Amino acid sequence: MKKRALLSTLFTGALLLYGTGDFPPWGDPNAPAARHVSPLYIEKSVEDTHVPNIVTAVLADYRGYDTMFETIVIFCAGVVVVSALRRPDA
Amino acid sequence: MKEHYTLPQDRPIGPSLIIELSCRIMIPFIQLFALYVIAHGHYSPGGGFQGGVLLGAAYILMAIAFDQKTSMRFFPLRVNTALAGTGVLIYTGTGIACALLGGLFLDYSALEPLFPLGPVEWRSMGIFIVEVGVGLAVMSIMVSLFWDLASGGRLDRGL
Amino acid sequence: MDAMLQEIVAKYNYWIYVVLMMIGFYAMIGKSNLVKKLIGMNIFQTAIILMFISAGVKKGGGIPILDKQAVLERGVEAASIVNPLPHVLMLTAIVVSVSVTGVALAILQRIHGLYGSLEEDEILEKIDR
Amino acid sequence: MENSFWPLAAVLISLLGAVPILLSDRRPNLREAWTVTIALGKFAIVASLLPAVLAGGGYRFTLAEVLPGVPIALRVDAMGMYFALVASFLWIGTSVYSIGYMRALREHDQTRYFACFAVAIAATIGVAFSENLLTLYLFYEMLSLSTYPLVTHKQDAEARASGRRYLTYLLGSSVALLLPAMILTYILAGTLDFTTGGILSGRIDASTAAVLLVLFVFGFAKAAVMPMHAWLPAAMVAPTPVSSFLHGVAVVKVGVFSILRIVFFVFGTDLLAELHLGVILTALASVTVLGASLVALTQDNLKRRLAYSTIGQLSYMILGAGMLTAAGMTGGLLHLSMHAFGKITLFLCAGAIYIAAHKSNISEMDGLGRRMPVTYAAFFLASLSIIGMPPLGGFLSKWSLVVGAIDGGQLLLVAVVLVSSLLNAAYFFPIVYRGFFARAAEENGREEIREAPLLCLVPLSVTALFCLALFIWPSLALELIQKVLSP
Amino acid sequence: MSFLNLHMYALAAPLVGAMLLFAAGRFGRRLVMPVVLAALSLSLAASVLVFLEVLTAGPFSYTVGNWEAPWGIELVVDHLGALVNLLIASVALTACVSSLRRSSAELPERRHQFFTLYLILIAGMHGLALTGDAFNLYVLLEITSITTYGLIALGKGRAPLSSFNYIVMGSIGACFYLLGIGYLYILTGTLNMADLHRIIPLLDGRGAALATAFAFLMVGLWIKMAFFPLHVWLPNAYTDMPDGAAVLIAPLMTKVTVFLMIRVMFSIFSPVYEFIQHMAVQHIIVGVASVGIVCASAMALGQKDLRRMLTYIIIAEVGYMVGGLWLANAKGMTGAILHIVNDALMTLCLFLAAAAIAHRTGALGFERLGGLYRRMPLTMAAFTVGALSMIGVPPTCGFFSKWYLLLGGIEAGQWLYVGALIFSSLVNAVLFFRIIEIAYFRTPAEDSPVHEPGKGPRREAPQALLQPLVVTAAALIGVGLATGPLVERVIRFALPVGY
Repeated sequence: MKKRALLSTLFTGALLLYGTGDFPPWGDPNAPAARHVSPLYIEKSVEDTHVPNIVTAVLADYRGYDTMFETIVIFCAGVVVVSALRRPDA
Repeated sequence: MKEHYTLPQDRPIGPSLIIELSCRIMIPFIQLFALYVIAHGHYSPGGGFQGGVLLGAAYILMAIAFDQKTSMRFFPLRVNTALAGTGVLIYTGTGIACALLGGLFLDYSALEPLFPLGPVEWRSMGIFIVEVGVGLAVMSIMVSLFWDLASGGRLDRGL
Repeated sequence: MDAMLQEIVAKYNYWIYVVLMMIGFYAMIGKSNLVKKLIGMNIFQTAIILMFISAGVKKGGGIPILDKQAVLERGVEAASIVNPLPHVLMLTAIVVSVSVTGVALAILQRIHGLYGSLEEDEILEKIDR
Repeated sequence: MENSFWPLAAVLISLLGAVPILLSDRRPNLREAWTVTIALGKFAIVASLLPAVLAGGGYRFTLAEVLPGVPIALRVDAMGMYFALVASFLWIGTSVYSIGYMRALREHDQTRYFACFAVAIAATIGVAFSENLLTLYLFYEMLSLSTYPLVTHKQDAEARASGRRYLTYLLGSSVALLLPAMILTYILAGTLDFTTGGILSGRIDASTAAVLLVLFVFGFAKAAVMPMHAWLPAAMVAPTPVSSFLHGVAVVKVGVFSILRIVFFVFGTDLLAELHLGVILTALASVTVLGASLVALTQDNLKRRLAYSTIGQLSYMILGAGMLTAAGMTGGLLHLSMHAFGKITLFLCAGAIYIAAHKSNISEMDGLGRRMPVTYAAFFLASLSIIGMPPLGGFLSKWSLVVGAIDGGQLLLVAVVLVSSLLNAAYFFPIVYRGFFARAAEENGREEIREAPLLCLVPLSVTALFCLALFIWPSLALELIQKVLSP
Repeated sequence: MSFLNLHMYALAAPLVGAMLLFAAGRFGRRLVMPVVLAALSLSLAASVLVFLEVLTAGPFSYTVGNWEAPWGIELVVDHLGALVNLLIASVALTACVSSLRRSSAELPERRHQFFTLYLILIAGMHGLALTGDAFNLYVLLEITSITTYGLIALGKGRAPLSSFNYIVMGSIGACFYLLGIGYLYILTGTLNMADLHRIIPLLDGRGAALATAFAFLMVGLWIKMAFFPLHVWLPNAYTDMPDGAAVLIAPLMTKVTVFLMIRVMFSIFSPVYEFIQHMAVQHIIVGVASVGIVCASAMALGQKDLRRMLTYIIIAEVGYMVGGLWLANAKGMTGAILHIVNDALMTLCLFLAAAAIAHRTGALGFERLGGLYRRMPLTMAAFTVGALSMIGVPPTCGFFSKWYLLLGGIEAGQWLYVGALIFSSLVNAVLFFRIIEIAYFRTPAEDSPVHEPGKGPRREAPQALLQPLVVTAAALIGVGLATGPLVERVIRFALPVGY
């Protein structure tokens, strides 16, 4: 059991590290992640939404759909805990 | 606030004056700060989640310092349940409202017909609305999570 | 060897997150105590969050909160601000992990109430009996 | 080939007929009235389709295009017509008989019995009228499933065991052998329609064809080609009308019919001849014919003996098809109906004996013939027909089988046919002899044995007479067979 | 109401319903049935309209919040998505009728919470069917998972433990998926599926990271769909959850996850990547799927409880679909997509029957099933239809997907897979006829509540449990006969480009 777990853990970690081999170095301003989509957020968000906090703008507007479900996730958590634990009479 | 506050008998240590006084002083400020975090999320780090968690923390602190009954007196169970539903409903409802007003889902600028504010301002406003919704939901869920987990669902005395 | 070292130094953020991930993952599948599994899960998710955030970093980038007027007048060039998207994603991920933790804790309480134990093997033999 | 609703009607009448039968659970008379009405109606519909077929035409009906190029479709052609006529006609007799039988023995769950009966005959007609392999497969499975409750009607441990074996053989073979064979055919030919001359010619090499043929022959386990025959004796626990239905009318005939369909309309006789694959069929068939006849000799239980005789007789038909000569194939197809009439008579007689004397072992039947002469006369006629004596229908089919074998220069097969006919005689005559001439060990209790009720007597005498009639007027059958072999 | 947002209403209706139910609290008990039925009917209507829209006007994409992709979140409504969407809506509506009746017997005072989760789960699945954004897919996956955890935990006996194991496994799956998305994001800088699909072929020299990402996405989804070696959590979880939840979750969850795998394989990556650049992988996976089918069927033989047996059959069916997809030819993929629809319906039929039986006999152990044909003829008739469909007897729909899968297997020369399919069909025959025999011959177990004095021998399940069952059984045959049009009009367009 433990040995199997250890082996699979090591394998997973090795695979992940193997994958990082192709990544750009840390903090590289020319990394694809920094070049492709995000610049438009930085440049446009203020004039699009008048919200200087880019994170808020992206969170609640550009990707507001995600955030809606995020709220629903935590709502679900509440419902699950209530339905799993709370005495019906309480 | 005295009349609200009863001393449960089976407390391991008696009521600690320092803790309770400091909590009474702190809790209003925590709540105030939470509101600020929600409202000022546009201009500084913050937003619905962070503010909501802070608001919840205020009540959780109350439940820890005094006891669970006290916190539930300030924040009745029914209100909590209703707020949780309403919070999410605000978010979803905003989206549906945008859709019903002829825009796309969650396209806040489509709320223009409600109040002449200009599409861009409306986006900022819409963000604020949904943040408030998120804040309400997160607050009440956090509190009810604590209540149920702390009291094993009996909601009587907590930790 | 030297190239290897270069590689590691250039991307030590990923090494850190992988180590964290392995710790969490091992706890999830290797430990028999259910709470430890849960803690491992949190470590795992923290590792992922670390990975995303570190992927958003730009050397010398500022915080993604701008000065409204200045931007409206002069605009801003993207390289000077760190990538905001990972932060957003991770806000979501954090909330998800919080919710899952809450749910798991509640269910753990049920289990403890049912079997009076949180050790997997003890519970299993209780079930068999 | 004109589109028409009638082929579907021929199937549906008894399929939907099961509903009123189920609904009139509480009122037996009404229920059995339904049964007979449906039987007559079905025969009427089938017969009404006959003239067009004789005129060289036919009807078709497409239900749904389920797979590209493979609809679920019905078609009435000569071969289907031939089989459908036999089945639907004999079904009238069987249902009348089973009413008498069930009432005489006060069987339980008669409603379920008659309902399943109706579904089964619907499936049989469906097989007869299938336009392509998929449709045939559909009704084939339907038949297996709808006869399961009939086989296990007794509901005791023995019935369960044999029901399990029944399903294992039929369902297992059809899923494990038939389905792959069907898919292989589809991949090779791109279609599954039955077309004269076959759909595989030119698309397949000898080895594949051989494998495919074997898959089909064993896949249609209903044809009970050894070693896929074990379900048939097991199914003898069923009530006698069911056995007669299984052997005379539907199940086994469906198996053979499907194999003949495959031989004539999927492979095509020319293809088989050119690849010399007829020998596979003839070899398998000969083994089964001789083996089954030998086993039949050793059986004392009348129904089991009849069962093994059936296994043997079925293979005559495959044998005829395998000869790949006109006469041989004629003989094979002709034997389909001749054996049907003969065997159903035999089973009805067995049932009648069981009703009257509650005897099922041959050794106990001494002297019964003098008590129930009509039954035994019918039995005698039918067994003569099966053995292939003139002046009875069986003679025609066996005669043309022999002729076909000689045409094909396969003298070995001539020997097979003759030897097995002798064996048939060897296991039939003792029964009749004991019936009429042997003195029973204990005579007491023989007096009150009377003939079985009229409802049982009439059908079996009718079918027995038909064995005679088919010798004198075989023209209709021959005409249809002509259309099958040379359209 | 404009057609523009139709699919959003299909998703939003259950959500709003759920919020209302929860906000109303325990005073909303009376609201439960009307709200649930209204919400689900609404979303079914919307889904049907969207489906027809797609059939006539073709696929369309939708940008939430009017931010064009890849900056905003894009929803893609193509033939496959619309089909799955319709499937989810119809199955949900059918199942909820039974759940409403069953849950009031199983957990009377938790109904409103139960149905809050129930509706959110359905909404989440609708979202999954529509989304075109990789990260959004993760969030929705978590929504469906969390609601499922909760629903399972509502069950009796060892349900909490099963639920917790599911949480651990499910979180591993979700985390792996998230890791994969993270790698893709670091490589490409985008999360939009179409955008990823465009960029990935341009990444040269990034093969290692790409392969890692793909591997983690796949493994993550496989854990969620209980693909063979990773299936251990499923049987307990699906056996212990309440019947009311099982009739919804068992038919849909695994199928939707298979659909997600299709999305990842063909909408994010491309057939070229999987089948041409990495041929060996394909053979391995088909092999694993075949082994999985065989093992799962074998394990099903060992079960003594109807519901538990069905769960193992579900695992085998997952093997069908994954294997069929990885056959890498049009026939196999057609079969797999067709099987998503058919298997959902078959499983629904069988689980509805199980719920109806459990409602009368109290338990589903084989010894309880004696004499059911006498007592619940209609239920058992429907059950038989479902069983035949599982075995693959025409004209039930199970036959036709199996037909396509076998065709694909033979065309691809994957004889192991073909053998596994035939083997599992035979095993299914054995399994179901064993049950049918018990229900047909055995006399009812004495302790089963059916034998209460004063009760006649004939005792059908209540209408609310019976009607959806009969409808589903009819649908099995209807869909089977409609296979031709279904493949020609819908699934042919759902296949990836070039097939």
